[in-house]
Amino acid sequence: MPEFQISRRPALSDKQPVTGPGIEISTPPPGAILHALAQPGDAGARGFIESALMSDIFSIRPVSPGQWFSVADDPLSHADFRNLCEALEPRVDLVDQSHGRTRIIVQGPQVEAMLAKGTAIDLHIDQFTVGSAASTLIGHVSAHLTRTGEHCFEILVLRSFAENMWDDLVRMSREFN
Amino acid sequence: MTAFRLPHGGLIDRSRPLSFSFDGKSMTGFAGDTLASALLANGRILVGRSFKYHRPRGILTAGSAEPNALVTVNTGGRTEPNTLATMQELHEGLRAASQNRWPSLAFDIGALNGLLSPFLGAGFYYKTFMWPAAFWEKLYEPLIRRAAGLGRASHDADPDDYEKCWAHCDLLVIGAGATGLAAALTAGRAGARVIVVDEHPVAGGGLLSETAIIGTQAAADFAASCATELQSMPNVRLLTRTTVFAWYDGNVFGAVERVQKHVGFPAPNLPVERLWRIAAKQALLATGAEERPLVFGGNDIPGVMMAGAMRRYLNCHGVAPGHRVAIFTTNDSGYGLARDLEAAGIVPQAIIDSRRDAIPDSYSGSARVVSGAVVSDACGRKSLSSISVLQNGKSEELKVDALAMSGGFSPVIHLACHRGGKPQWSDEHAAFLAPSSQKGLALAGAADGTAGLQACLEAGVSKAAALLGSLGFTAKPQALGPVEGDIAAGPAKPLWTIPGIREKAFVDFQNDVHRKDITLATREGYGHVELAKRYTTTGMATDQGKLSNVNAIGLLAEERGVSPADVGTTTFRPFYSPVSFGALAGATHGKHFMPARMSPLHEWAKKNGAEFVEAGLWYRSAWFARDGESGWRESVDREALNVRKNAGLCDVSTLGKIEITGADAAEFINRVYCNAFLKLPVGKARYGLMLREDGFIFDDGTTSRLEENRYFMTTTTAAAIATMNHLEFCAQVLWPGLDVRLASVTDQWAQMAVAGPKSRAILQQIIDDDISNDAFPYLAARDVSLFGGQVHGRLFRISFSGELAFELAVLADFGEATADALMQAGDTHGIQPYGVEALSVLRIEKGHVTHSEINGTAVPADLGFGRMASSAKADFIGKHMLSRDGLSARDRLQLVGVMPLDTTAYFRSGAHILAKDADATLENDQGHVTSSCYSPHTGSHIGLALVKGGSARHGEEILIWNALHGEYVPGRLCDPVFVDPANSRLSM
Amino acid sequence: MASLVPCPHCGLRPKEEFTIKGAALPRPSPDAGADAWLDHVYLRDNPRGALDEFWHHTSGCRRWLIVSRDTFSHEISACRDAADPAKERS
Amino acid sequence: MRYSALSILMNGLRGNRSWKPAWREPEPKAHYDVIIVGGGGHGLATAYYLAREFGITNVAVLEKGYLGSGNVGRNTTIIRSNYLLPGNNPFYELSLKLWEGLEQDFNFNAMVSQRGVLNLCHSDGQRDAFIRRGNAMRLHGVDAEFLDREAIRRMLPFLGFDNARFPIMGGLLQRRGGTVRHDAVAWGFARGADMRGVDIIQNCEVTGIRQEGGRVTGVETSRGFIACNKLALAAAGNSSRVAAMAGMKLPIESHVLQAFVSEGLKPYIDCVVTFGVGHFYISQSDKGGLVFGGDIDGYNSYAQRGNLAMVEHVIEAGKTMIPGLSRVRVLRSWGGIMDMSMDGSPIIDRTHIDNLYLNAGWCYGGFKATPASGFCFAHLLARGAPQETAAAFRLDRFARGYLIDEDGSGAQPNLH
Ligand SMILES: Cc1cc2nc3c(=O)[nH]c(=O)nc-3n(C[C@H](O)[C@H](O)[C@H](O)COP(=O)(O)OP(=O)(O)OC[C@H]3O[C@@H](n4cnc5c(N)ncnc54)[C@H](O)[C@@H]3O)c2cc1C
Ligand SMILES: NC(=O)c1ccc[n+]([C@@H]2O[C@H](COP(=O)([O-])OP(=O)(O)OC[C@H]3O[C@@H](n4cnc5c(N)ncnc54)[C@H](O)[C@@H]3O)[C@@H](O)[C@H]2O)c1
Ligand SMILES: Cc1cc2nc3c(=O)[nH]c(=O)nc-3n(C[C@H](O)[C@H](O)[C@H](O)COP(=O)(O)O)c2cc1C
Ligand SMILES: [Zn+2]
Repeated sequence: MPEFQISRRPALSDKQPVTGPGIEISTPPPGAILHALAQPGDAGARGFIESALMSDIFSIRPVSPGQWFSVADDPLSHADFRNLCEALEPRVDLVDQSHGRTRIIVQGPQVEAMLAKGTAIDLHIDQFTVGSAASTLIGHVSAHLTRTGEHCFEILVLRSFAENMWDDLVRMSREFN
Repeated sequence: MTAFRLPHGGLIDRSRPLSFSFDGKSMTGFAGDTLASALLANGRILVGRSFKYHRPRGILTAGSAEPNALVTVNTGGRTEPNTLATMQELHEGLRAASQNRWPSLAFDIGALNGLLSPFLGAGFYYKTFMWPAAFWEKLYEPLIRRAAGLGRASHDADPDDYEKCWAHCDLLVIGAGATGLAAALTAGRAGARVIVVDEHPVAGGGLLSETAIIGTQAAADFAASCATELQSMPNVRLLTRTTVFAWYDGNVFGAVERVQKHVGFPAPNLPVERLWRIAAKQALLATGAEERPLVFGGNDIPGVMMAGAMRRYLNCHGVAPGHRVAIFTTNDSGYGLARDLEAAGIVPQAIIDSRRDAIPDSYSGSARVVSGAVVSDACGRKSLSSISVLQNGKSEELKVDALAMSGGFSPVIHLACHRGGKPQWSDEHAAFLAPSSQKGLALAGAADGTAGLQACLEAGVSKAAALLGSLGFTAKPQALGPVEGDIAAGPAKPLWTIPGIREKAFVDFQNDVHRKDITLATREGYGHVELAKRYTTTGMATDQGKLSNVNAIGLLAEERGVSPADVGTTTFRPFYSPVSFGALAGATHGKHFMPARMSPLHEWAKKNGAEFVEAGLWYRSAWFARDGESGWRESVDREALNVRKNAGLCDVSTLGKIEITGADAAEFINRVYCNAFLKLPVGKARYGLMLREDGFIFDDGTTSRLEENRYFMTTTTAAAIATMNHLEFCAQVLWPGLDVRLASVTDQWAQMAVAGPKSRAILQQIIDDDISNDAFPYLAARDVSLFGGQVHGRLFRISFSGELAFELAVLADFGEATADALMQAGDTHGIQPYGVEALSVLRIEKGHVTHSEINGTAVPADLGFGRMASSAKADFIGKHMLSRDGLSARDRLQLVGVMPLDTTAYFRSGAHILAKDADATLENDQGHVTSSCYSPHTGSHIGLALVKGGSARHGEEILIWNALHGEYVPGRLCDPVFVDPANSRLSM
Repeated sequence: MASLVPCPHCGLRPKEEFTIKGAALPRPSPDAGADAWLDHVYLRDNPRGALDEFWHHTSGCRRWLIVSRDTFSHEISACRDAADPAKERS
Repeated sequence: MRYSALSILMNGLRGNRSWKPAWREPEPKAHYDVIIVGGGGHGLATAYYLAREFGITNVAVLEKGYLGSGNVGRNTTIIRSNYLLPGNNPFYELSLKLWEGLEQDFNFNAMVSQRGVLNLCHSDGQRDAFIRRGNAMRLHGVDAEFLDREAIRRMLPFLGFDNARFPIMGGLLQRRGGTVRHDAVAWGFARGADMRGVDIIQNCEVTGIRQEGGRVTGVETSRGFIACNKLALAAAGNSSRVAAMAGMKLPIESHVLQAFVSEGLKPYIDCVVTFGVGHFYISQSDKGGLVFGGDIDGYNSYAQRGNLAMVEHVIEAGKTMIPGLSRVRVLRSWGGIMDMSMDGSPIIDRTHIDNLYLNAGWCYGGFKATPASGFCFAHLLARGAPQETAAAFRLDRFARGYLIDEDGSGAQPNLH
């Protein structure tokens, strides 16, 4: 068998982080994003998922009734993924989205004002508290938004839209940097 | 008239002179001026020409209702026609030009129209220009079009940026006058989230022209300290230079902020305008009241001005309107102006008051008051020289160079009427008031018919407190004031018709609608307020009748002998004042009109020389040009030939991919496809056809069973999004009892078609599993491991090209490395990348359909899938409408192949099919070519076509008819499969 | 309505996030007969006033909702997950 | 009184005092041969042609609001006959032919302006569809041209050719297409019908349809009961509501479509242009305003007002198609209620009730159809049989499976 160079090319791998006094935009190294699907009415599913996935590794974000994203900073091997699937099936099915979604971190004192240029969600800290997550439109692109800190948000965007989203975010931040 | 700058006073900054030009003439003003106040200060009275009669016009107002002082500012892509001089802030280097005049503002040929005015009355154009018929488009219409319109817009692209954003608040206060400031302070102090908006650069509204004292402060200082306090509160946002232009459902308000319209050189990191979408729990309209003009002869001559505007220029800009000033009023507002003029040393020549004995106690000035009198005519050409005052039947001539008028006040209720509510006429207020009790919105102050500063401040406080109460806040209303020295203008009897008029008396200034037009409209049967509007065009100009509508209604009421209540208003519509395309488009235009989707193999394609083509939101590789190739056709021919000879690699990542799990997944899939799926074994793929409920084909694709309860569905690129929505509909709405879970995984996988006789040999070099024909037969579908376990993938033995072929999906980030590896592994086998053009050639050669054929009007049988629509299944989406007569009629369009008789002949998609020797008529139309290409394997152009009863007509000679391009190609209908009809190449 | 839609799962969201399908009609049973199917697929009450409509929260939770809305005032009186009543029926 | 340059001159010299009302304001009679519900373009045209072509003059047009208060007075005024399907194409061509002689015919200048309608295309698929459509037109003798990118650039150099998300690939041009002054159409037909004896009755809302023995005997209205021999419905966006009074359920949903006008400008664009991605079409009115529109808002509505999201979408498309529009200001937006049918095509037909006739389902394309719709509906009312070019517009085509679906969207009206 010939020698092949096998390397990952995540979306946005050629983007330089944006830094500035008002806003910082960056993309973390690829980790794991698992889409957990239960029956919509399964009230205990979230607890079940939390107990099966290590909570210090995965953080669980609601997507829709019966659906969550479990996000981890480190990649997951296919074998490990299969093991998790087996632990959860049939009550919860896992679908790997680690390559299908791209993580973007936006933070800084002006981050709320900046995101208000994209989403109609009221991001006031009293309304959208730390840990809140929602799927929404940012500009014309769907994305999943999580508040990870007072001035810090994580955006999960479909990989194919990542570059478009990045460019939009950079434009939205220009005023503040 | 000779307006001039007063030696002191006003809110302008005399230490910051600004130079600007008007019609090429340089002038200076000060920071704090508007273009209008600066023009006045320079004695520039004539600023524009009217629409129809080209009458000389001056500055009438000091705000957004201005109908006359429209100018063009800037040049090139920044050209802005129809800019209101009254709203444009002065800045260094501002260049403004007058409009609708030729050759110059002072000498305008168009003014000749005035002489013809007896023949140019309302609607005259509907009655003539009809003969000879051909002259309309050749002569009359071009003349009319050239004469019509105001400013000239640029065709150049705008170099500046725009943006949009959302905002949320408990209380939105619209208008930062006395009322709005009081309301905002009350709400802000109570801790509510407040947004206060005002269209002017400085908060204060009427306070800025006011000389009363509030508490211990002059009115303008009071406004400034309110604004300072508001700005200091973190829960309050004060937006000046921002106009709320509409009220939409869900209590969403549209507003536009002119971020950088007041600067000569916009900063590049800021937009010039910003669109706000404000979601407000409650909104308070504190939008004030618009002063009404009076309809006397010559009321449009430069020098005639609204009384409130005159007061604004005087007190706010330190500009006196003239030396000999008269005031014509129906209410007390004229007296406030008189007092302030006197304080500036200009004693009015007269105050002409339509009321008898109505001098307010608060007025102690020395002007002569002519009671129970009217101004019947104003005289002058390019500026005012005198007025005729009519009192007790006697007319008196007064020499004046400026005349202020006030016909009462119309509350600014526009926004409150944007959602269908109808304004109510109030005799008591002599005005239309907003419709009552609308959810989410209240009015206060002058907008609600309240007169007097003290009352407005109180109304602002109490309305805000009440609204906050409804939101669960406890507001402690704090009194603001007391107010001293206010001459409150309460309601007074309106004066619609003025006796003794000789000259034209204008109702709608900008559209040149005068009193007689209203009479004519009524006479001709257009007396309904909406018909009168449309027939005369009153209220249809850029100011949307802010000044004129109520006068027109009053006149119609008198004309028809009814009350204004019976006449009613026309409909208030967005936009409160006009909004630019730029602001409403934000950053979404041009290249950014729609988002762009990139395949994980985009960079791979790029480095292999791809030309890209837009496919929905995606960019797909169309072909891969090589050095020396003469054009795209040569590249495409090479790619297609190479697939059938060796192997090709095509990026198909854009296909929709859906993972379907759950205990009832099989049952679900069986119901959404028209063909059978229950018995699909694990490890197998199957072609599936989805219908709409009306029986027509919706989409096609393949679905593979990877595990007992895990399926992988692919859809076409075009219908991917619609299909996912549709499946979710089926799962959630139609059959919520089924345990089925859907996840879109389109972006998770980089997917490659590897097609051609060498494809297996190439793939086997990177795939760890055995993919020999026995181990991995046609339609096999399985998880695979690549590169010795380094990469996870899914392999499908399916073929769109008709060759031995596979589709390989790998985790997206590994897509490029995998494609590189395949090119490397395939090098000795002659692998080449191919694009969607070659893909299309290959599929047309095989008679495979796409959305060119699945065009929303085809049922399965039309495309040769008649037997797929399973009659064995009791139910599937689309089953129940399929049996209608028309869907099985014999002359339905059916899929066939089409070839030219002369193999060198060219034809294209969209050409129609006619029977040989038939006349070219619609009745003889037999169908059309849906897809076509040059087929390098048959050495001819070939096509797919939808032809009446086509499946029974193979072999028939026809004409491929394309009159649009003058291409008439004799051809023959044939089987739609041009290459390997036995499908022997699939299972090598 | 229809500037902001109260998604039961996501809260108030703008219309842009939704896809609209039309009147929320129950699907007839497979054996309902031609008239019932014609009625279902093609005929509409199309009232001026209260109407239940299917809306999909496409750029949100991706649930199909039944939005109860007045077609003249555009006021939304209720918004619920479409699976709930569908489950009750089945 | 006949309108002409001379009449304007004579009246002008006499102080414009002797102009007569353009139509009478009659009290409703107790009985009419034909009652037409709806004083929009189609209702008024039907009355006009009933009188003019078929000599039936004992006719009333009942209008709930003021004349032309419906869609005829709020559309983007585009006329064209660039239709694809054989059920539509000859009908719309008949309509265009009628427009071409209309003003002299009814002695009212409706400003029929054949300035050309250009539809842009931006993809291979769209181009092929236009070629198909253009050829269908040519088969019926209708003028159609396909312009390539460079020809369009010569014609309208200011379109967004450069830096475009979806490049302009070409366009289908119908030179005979154009615009007509919306209000004038209503007024011209009304005056023409009135002159021939038709009663045009405004502020008269039909609230019920009285039937006896399977026949309509007349209508209840806000001004009392009015009897008739034949009842003709031409209520556009309100078709479902009126039909429901006769127990009918239609294959129609009512949707709101917005339209817009900019501030008045000197000549900016000479023809009608439609964008092929997103939704945008534009022309300039003779008054100087740029008149433009887009897609329906997407939900059922009887309110004549729209949504900000659609406003933004339309204007984003507009600025993309013509970048120079950026600093042009939009003056006003409004909405109209469209009777969106299930296949996007109209209905002109008899109904299950013998003397009840239906004209509906015009979606957002019925303005251009006004003369032919009136003509064909009058033909059906007078002769009892469909006019040949309108024969496909049958109500039972949905049940029989003979749909006239130009764009293949299927039974979802908000996609047409
Ligand atoms: C914004 C917009 C843009 C459009 N653009 C175009 C275009 O560019 N080109 C084109 O060809 N078409 C266009 N259309 C479509 C076109 O305007 C309509 O299809 C056409 O006008 C409908 O026919 P009508 O004129 O008879 O309707 P309408 O003018 O709506 O007439 C129907 C009348 O019936 C009355 N009515 C309803 N119910 C009753 C009742 N119970 N009793 C009495 N009277 C009643 C209504 O008040 C109304 O006046 C557009 C429509 C809109 C709204
Ligand atoms: N009879 C009357 O109604 C009457 C007559 C004359 C004067 N006044 C006096 O006017 C003052 C009234 O104070 P007020 O606060 O009610 O009104 P105001 O006129 O002082 O303030 C209203 C403000 O709202 C702004 N505005 C209006 N529409 C807007 C929009 N759509 N978007 C953004 N801004 C908008 C205006 O530009 C203005 O600045 C009092 O002093 C009162 O005595 C009242
Ligand atoms: C072709 C056309 C051109 C129009 N031009 C103008 C215009 O120049 N000024 C204006 O105020 N309104 C204009 N309108 C809009 C009308 O004022 C009005 O909004 C529309 O007819 C709908 O009626 P409504 O708003 O009364 O409901 C125009 C409408 C149409 C259909
Ligand atoms: Zn939701």
